[in-house]
Amino acid sequence: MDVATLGNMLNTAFVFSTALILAALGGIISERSGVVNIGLEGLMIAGAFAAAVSAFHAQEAGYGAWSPWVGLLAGALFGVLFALIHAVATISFRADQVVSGIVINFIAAGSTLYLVKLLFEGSGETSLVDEVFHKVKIPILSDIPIIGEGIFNAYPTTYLALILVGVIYYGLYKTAFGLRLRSVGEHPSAADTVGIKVLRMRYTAVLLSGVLAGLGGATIAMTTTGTFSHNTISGQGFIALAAVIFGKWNPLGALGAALFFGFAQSINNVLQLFEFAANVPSEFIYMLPYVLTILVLVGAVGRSKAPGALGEPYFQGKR
Amino acid sequence: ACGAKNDNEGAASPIASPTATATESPAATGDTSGKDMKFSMVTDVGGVNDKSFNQSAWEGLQKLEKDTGASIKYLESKEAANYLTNINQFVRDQYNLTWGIGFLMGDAVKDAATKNPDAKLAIIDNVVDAPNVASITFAENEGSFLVGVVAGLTTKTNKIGFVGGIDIPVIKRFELGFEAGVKAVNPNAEVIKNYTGAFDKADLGKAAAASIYNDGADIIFHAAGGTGNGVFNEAKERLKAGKKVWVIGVDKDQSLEFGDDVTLTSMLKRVDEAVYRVSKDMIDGKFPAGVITTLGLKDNAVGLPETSSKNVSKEILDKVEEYKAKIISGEITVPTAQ
Amino acid sequence: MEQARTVVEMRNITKRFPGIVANDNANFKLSKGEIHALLGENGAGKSTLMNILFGLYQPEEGEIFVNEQQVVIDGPNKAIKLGIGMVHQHFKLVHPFTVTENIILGSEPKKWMGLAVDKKTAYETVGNLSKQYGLNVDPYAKIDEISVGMQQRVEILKTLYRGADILIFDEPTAVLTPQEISELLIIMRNLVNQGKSIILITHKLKEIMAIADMVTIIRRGKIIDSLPVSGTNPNQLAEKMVGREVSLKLNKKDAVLGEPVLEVDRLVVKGRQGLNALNETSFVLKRGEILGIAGVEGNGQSELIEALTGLRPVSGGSIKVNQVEIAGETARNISEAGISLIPEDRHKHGLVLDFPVRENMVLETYYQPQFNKNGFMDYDAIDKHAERLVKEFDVRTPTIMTEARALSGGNQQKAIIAREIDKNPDILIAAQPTRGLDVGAIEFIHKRLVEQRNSGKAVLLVSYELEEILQLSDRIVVIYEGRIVGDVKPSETNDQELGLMMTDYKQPQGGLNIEQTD
Amino acid sequence: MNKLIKAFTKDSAVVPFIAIVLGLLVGAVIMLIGGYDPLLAYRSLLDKVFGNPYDFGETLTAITPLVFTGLSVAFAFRTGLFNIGAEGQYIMGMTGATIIGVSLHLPWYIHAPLAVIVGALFGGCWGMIAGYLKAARGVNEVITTIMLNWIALHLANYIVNDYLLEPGKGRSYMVDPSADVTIGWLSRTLDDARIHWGMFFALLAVIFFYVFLWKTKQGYELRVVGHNPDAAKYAGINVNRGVVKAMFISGTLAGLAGVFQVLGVFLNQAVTASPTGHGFDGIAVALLGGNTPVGVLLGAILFGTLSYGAAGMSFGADVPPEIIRIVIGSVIFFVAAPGIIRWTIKRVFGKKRKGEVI
Ligand SMILES: Nc1ncnc2c1ncn2[C@@H]1O[C@H](COP(=O)(O)OP(=O)(O)OP(=O)(O)O)[C@@H](O)[C@H]1O
Ligand SMILES: Nc1ncnc2c1ncn2[C@@H]1O[C@H](COP(=O)(O)OP(=O)(O)OP(=O)(O)O)[C@@H](O)[C@H]1O
Ligand SMILES: [Mg+2]
Ligand SMILES: [Mg+2]
Repeated sequence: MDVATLGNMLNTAFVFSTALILAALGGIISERSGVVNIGLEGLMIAGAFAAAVSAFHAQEAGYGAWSPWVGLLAGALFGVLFALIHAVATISFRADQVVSGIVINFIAAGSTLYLVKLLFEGSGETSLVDEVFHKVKIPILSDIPIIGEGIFNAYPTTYLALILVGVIYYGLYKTAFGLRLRSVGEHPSAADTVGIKVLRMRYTAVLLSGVLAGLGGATIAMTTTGTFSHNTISGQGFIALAAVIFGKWNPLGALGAALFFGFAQSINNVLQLFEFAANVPSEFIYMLPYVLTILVLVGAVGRSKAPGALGEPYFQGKR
Repeated sequence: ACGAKNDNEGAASPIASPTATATESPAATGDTSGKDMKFSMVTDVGGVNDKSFNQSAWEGLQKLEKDTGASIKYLESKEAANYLTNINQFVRDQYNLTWGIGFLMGDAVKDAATKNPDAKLAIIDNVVDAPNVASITFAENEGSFLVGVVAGLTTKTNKIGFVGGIDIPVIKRFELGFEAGVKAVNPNAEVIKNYTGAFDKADLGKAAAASIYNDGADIIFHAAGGTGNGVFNEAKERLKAGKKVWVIGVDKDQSLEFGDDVTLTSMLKRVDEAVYRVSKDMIDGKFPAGVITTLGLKDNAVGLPETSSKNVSKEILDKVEEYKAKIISGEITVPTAQ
Repeated sequence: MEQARTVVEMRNITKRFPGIVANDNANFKLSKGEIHALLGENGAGKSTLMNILFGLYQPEEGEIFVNEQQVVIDGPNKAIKLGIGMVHQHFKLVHPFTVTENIILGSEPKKWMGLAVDKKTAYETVGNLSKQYGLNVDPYAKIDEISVGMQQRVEILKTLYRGADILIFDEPTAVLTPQEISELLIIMRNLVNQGKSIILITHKLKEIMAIADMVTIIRRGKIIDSLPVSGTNPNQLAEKMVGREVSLKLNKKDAVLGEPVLEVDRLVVKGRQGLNALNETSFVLKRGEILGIAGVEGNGQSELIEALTGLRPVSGGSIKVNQVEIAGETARNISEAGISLIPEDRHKHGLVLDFPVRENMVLETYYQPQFNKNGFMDYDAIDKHAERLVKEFDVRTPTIMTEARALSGGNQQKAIIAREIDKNPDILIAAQPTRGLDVGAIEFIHKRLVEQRNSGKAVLLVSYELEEILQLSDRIVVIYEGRIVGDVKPSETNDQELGLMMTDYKQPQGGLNIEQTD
Repeated sequence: MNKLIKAFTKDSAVVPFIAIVLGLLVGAVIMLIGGYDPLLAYRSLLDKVFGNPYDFGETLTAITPLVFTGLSVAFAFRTGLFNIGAEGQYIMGMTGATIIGVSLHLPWYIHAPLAVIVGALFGGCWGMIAGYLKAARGVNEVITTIMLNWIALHLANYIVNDYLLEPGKGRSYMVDPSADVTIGWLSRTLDDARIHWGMFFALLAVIFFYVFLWKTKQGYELRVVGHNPDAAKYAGINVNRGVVKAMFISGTLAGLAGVFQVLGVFLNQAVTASPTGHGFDGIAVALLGGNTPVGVLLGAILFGTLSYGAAGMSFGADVPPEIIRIVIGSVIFFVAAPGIIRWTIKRVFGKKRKGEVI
């Protein structure tokens, strides 16, 4: 395998990973505050939908290259909207978090498609947006072999995702906000007794997860598909959830997990370029990313420890 | 995307597909010989706006509505179990003709036809052996041969890509015809193939295209439905980055949707025409019940759109015509799958 | 002594929970510089009253005055502002965090315009505070890595860091070793001398007598009495608290020893870090005997219990029950061989809290023929069994279908003890059987343990409470760093001496028989 | 997970009823916003389901796999596991049944049961992989089951493509009639709806679920493992074996869903690009049913009826069938958060009902 191929593989890996990274970051923030977020898939759907629709209108309104940014913003906002449902249900009304997450997935899938049909005259897909993101080369850095092509010739969203990994890592581990957020997820009544507003903290976290997962969905619409339809998001939210656990609820870990997954995906494209691949049934090549993920989990990671109070609703006086 | 686009640009299509109208609005124009007749179709899980054969078929019915005043309706299948129940819904509702759109409908159409001998059904892309069913298939290999000729003569790198959806006979016909066309005019060219395993995953199509272009190819022919959108997106992106690459579209004239700057040409598959024609035959009392119709170059049911002349040189198009004549005359036999 | 200023006054406090009045028109007064004990049975409403003072609960009725000002304490934040700090019954510590992170949580020192926690200052402040009050806590340690006693000091530091003048301790000694207890009492004295006032909830009358100035007694939510400690005695307090006479002294006849039933010989067991937690430990337990194992927590007691019950692999040595080797057997086989266990952590190991009482009563015997036919559970038999145990052991539960979760701590413990004793084991291992229970419940459980021994069975009592060990045991072995370092009769020793042995100050050569060196 | 279970089991039967009504109301409001006629839509829905024997029969057929996958997910929940892998186990169940159904020819009284058993075992073993990885290697079952879903999809395609394919059909050969489990006479009564023995097995599975978990020794063990693995260890129960066993049973239930789709509905297995969704719907059904066996049955009936009827809605009232997902989602939502219902009632009827304990 030559250097160029490796660089290209890395590049493809990043394309696949970006949305996973963003959504996984959302999952981490929410779960670090103690709220299970199995609704990532739904939040991504909401984000992709809003991005596709609003970028299309922005483009029609003449926003030009700003259109995908409008889409991104709308994706984040729509993610928040659905996250708010999750927050109200699980935090204020103490509904089971898993149930609520599944509900988010249902409602997001149903309502976005319904809206698409309303907005696009019965069509099951939004109109194609021409003004989507394009890869941006970073001068000098992009000349480094392998890594240059792999990392420094990427979509703006990829850079955004990488920056957010750093920001959230810093936020979680270096700031007072992060300390408080984590304490709320580990031991809410401990946080409560030192005057931290547990519920407000959790609301913040869940809404932030809506922003991030919404961005994740928007990324897919604004880089790969340019449209939104019933299968724009098909399982990425669950893979992101896996990345949260795989990455042990740590932003850097999730970055690694998401990249690993993206890399495994890109391997299967590269494999098809080789002669010997003709003899391997294609189904086995499609399976590869998933098999690899399990093998790595079995081999290297083992038990990962969830935040102490994950899944437990909190109310004052809870024992 | 297409649903809305049809309204704006559909009329410009060389297939002359009519302006899309709401599902059931009564037709205002055209002759009214089909006025009391009801036509229907059942889509597969791709849905009616799949930018592929489901949509094309629906456009055929819409034209029928416009021209004849027939009433039309469709049902989308959410899962395979719905194929039969959806078809039966129409059959029980006494529709004059019900279309099963797509290869996957075969068993359901057969079942409904056997149990309802009085009903009339038709199927696209599959063959159902029943006296009350019209089966329509296409010689995709013939049309693909022609776009293969275009690709073989256009490539500068002598590397050409093919992105397939799922590895099934229909798609195999595209692949084999295409490869034969390329080799016929350019024996040195290499065809890099990638089956993505899905018809509805633009992200997989994009990644597949990326790796093929990266490998040096300058043209990709896709036969992958929605997955192919990813191929176009990748090509556009390379174009913006200053690298000229081509895509050859499929089923419809995809230059209308994705633009001339990346679409070299398309391999038309006139599902709309087939649906329109067979339905019209029904109105005229000439329904080809129990007949298997294979539509190929000679029927103008596959081939290149007129817009091809924008990007394909006159000489090459002449070559295409040459090969077309040879295929129709039987001088060349294009390889096919099953 | 001149009349001290009143720093806290709670007037006519009433707090209801569904189906119960936890505090019923309660009045309570704390003066500056005093240690004021709050005494009452399990479920009497002590924690509730203090949680109200700390702002965790809002009372339905009543008024609170702090420093003679009427206040509304609507949350811990407010309480902290008023200078109130609380060390909770169940520690409120975030385990993956360090000591310092726990202490600064909620009022972190910041740098870079608030963008980052100033860790350096934080660790320094905590270190200094720890020194100032003689608490000796490592600011960098993770909570997971430090002992329960240390964790408690972290809780104390948390209140001091926030500048609390009024400290509430909810059952602080229930989980401490004797050494830790006496250290804590010193710390509390220290705090009072520095001008703090303390409310102390405890079930241990001895501690009240030793350190408190005032004692308030609460029963079923009502305040029964509030009086100076100097004018009372343990028996009177116990009686006021329970509402009947309680014998604080256990009546037990002399032991009638029989055959050895458990022989542990040079047992080696690996601990959590892979080091030897038990190092050639040997002892013998005979029928008709209660053998107490005394020791500071973490000297191999948990590993010993786990090895004896088949929950932890044995790396060397032998364990014989009735002359039959059981080392390395499965938990099920060992249970069949005649060992029963009252586990230390009743919620984690002893019960399935979501199951009804009846299903908890057969947790270890469900598979036996009397409860199980052809693979099907015989719920008629199980119900009868559970009804009988509930009655015999006075487990207070509405019905046997009630979830174990809904029972009070004491009744949960009684349910476990009923189940284990009813298995009629040759050897009953009781780990911390009375932790956190009130004197009435303790009295009951002690009686059952003695009955067991009187009927010719053996009891292995593992407890960090010396008083309990001294009272119950017929013989005591002292465990230190995984070895038996002492073997004494309760009548021939006292808690000071035991305490010293437990920390190995007085280890004679070979580690045996303390009397020879005396 | 305990809370999950409790959230449903204790609340009175009124809550689900109100939840359904509210869910339908939400759907109606959304239809109104979209300019559709909700009354017509719901009438068309009911008409589709109950309008004629054929559609009624087909509704039963649509409900059947949901009962199985719902039970599968609920069973795992009850034993402390979150099985997102019912989808993959369903696919493997199909595959096992197809292999036996297509490649053998035996007397029906051997062939059909054998195909059912092998399919069930395929599903069970697929579930067991996740159980084993959790027990032996501590790998979180949520991740493994997600991954195993995709692996199952491609593996099944491989098996069908390379070993069972009927040339040119994109699917396996038809199942040998001796393995067919359709019920001809009942089918004929219901106008040729695809009625099969699977629905009776689904009812048996409901009973099995109840009896096994609450009446047998092994069920007791699994529940202890599910609720408190530490206590299970103390009680001498082999926790790891319990996890594996629980995932096996859960997988078997999901596998049976696939088995009967093959042997009773499709009579072949198609090559597919994406999951069917029955496994994921199983999660919703389990949650709707509060993880109780009867609840799951009722949940599946509700879910199946609404989903099948959705086609009628789009046929009769031109309402996009996606609306039904919103309705189902809302119903689950209201079931899961009865607090919202109480809160709403309090807000709306607050003045009239003063003093009532909410
Ligand atoms: N959050 C709560 N919800 C319902 N009931 C409660 C709650 N907290 C306390 N109670 C009830 O209030 C009563 C008083 O409980 P409290 O915890 O104050 O007792 P306590 O005196 O501290 O007991 P212990 O000695 O066991 O700690 C008990 O009957 C208990 O059941
Ligand atoms: N979630 C709950 N809801 C209602 N009441 C509860 C709940 N948890 C505990 N209680 C009640 O609170 C009381 C005290 O509980 P707690 O756990 O403090 O017991 P305890 O007697 O103090 O035991 P321990 O000393 O082990 O803590 C019990 O009577 C119990 O019934
Ligand atoms: Mg208490
Ligand atoms: Mg207590």
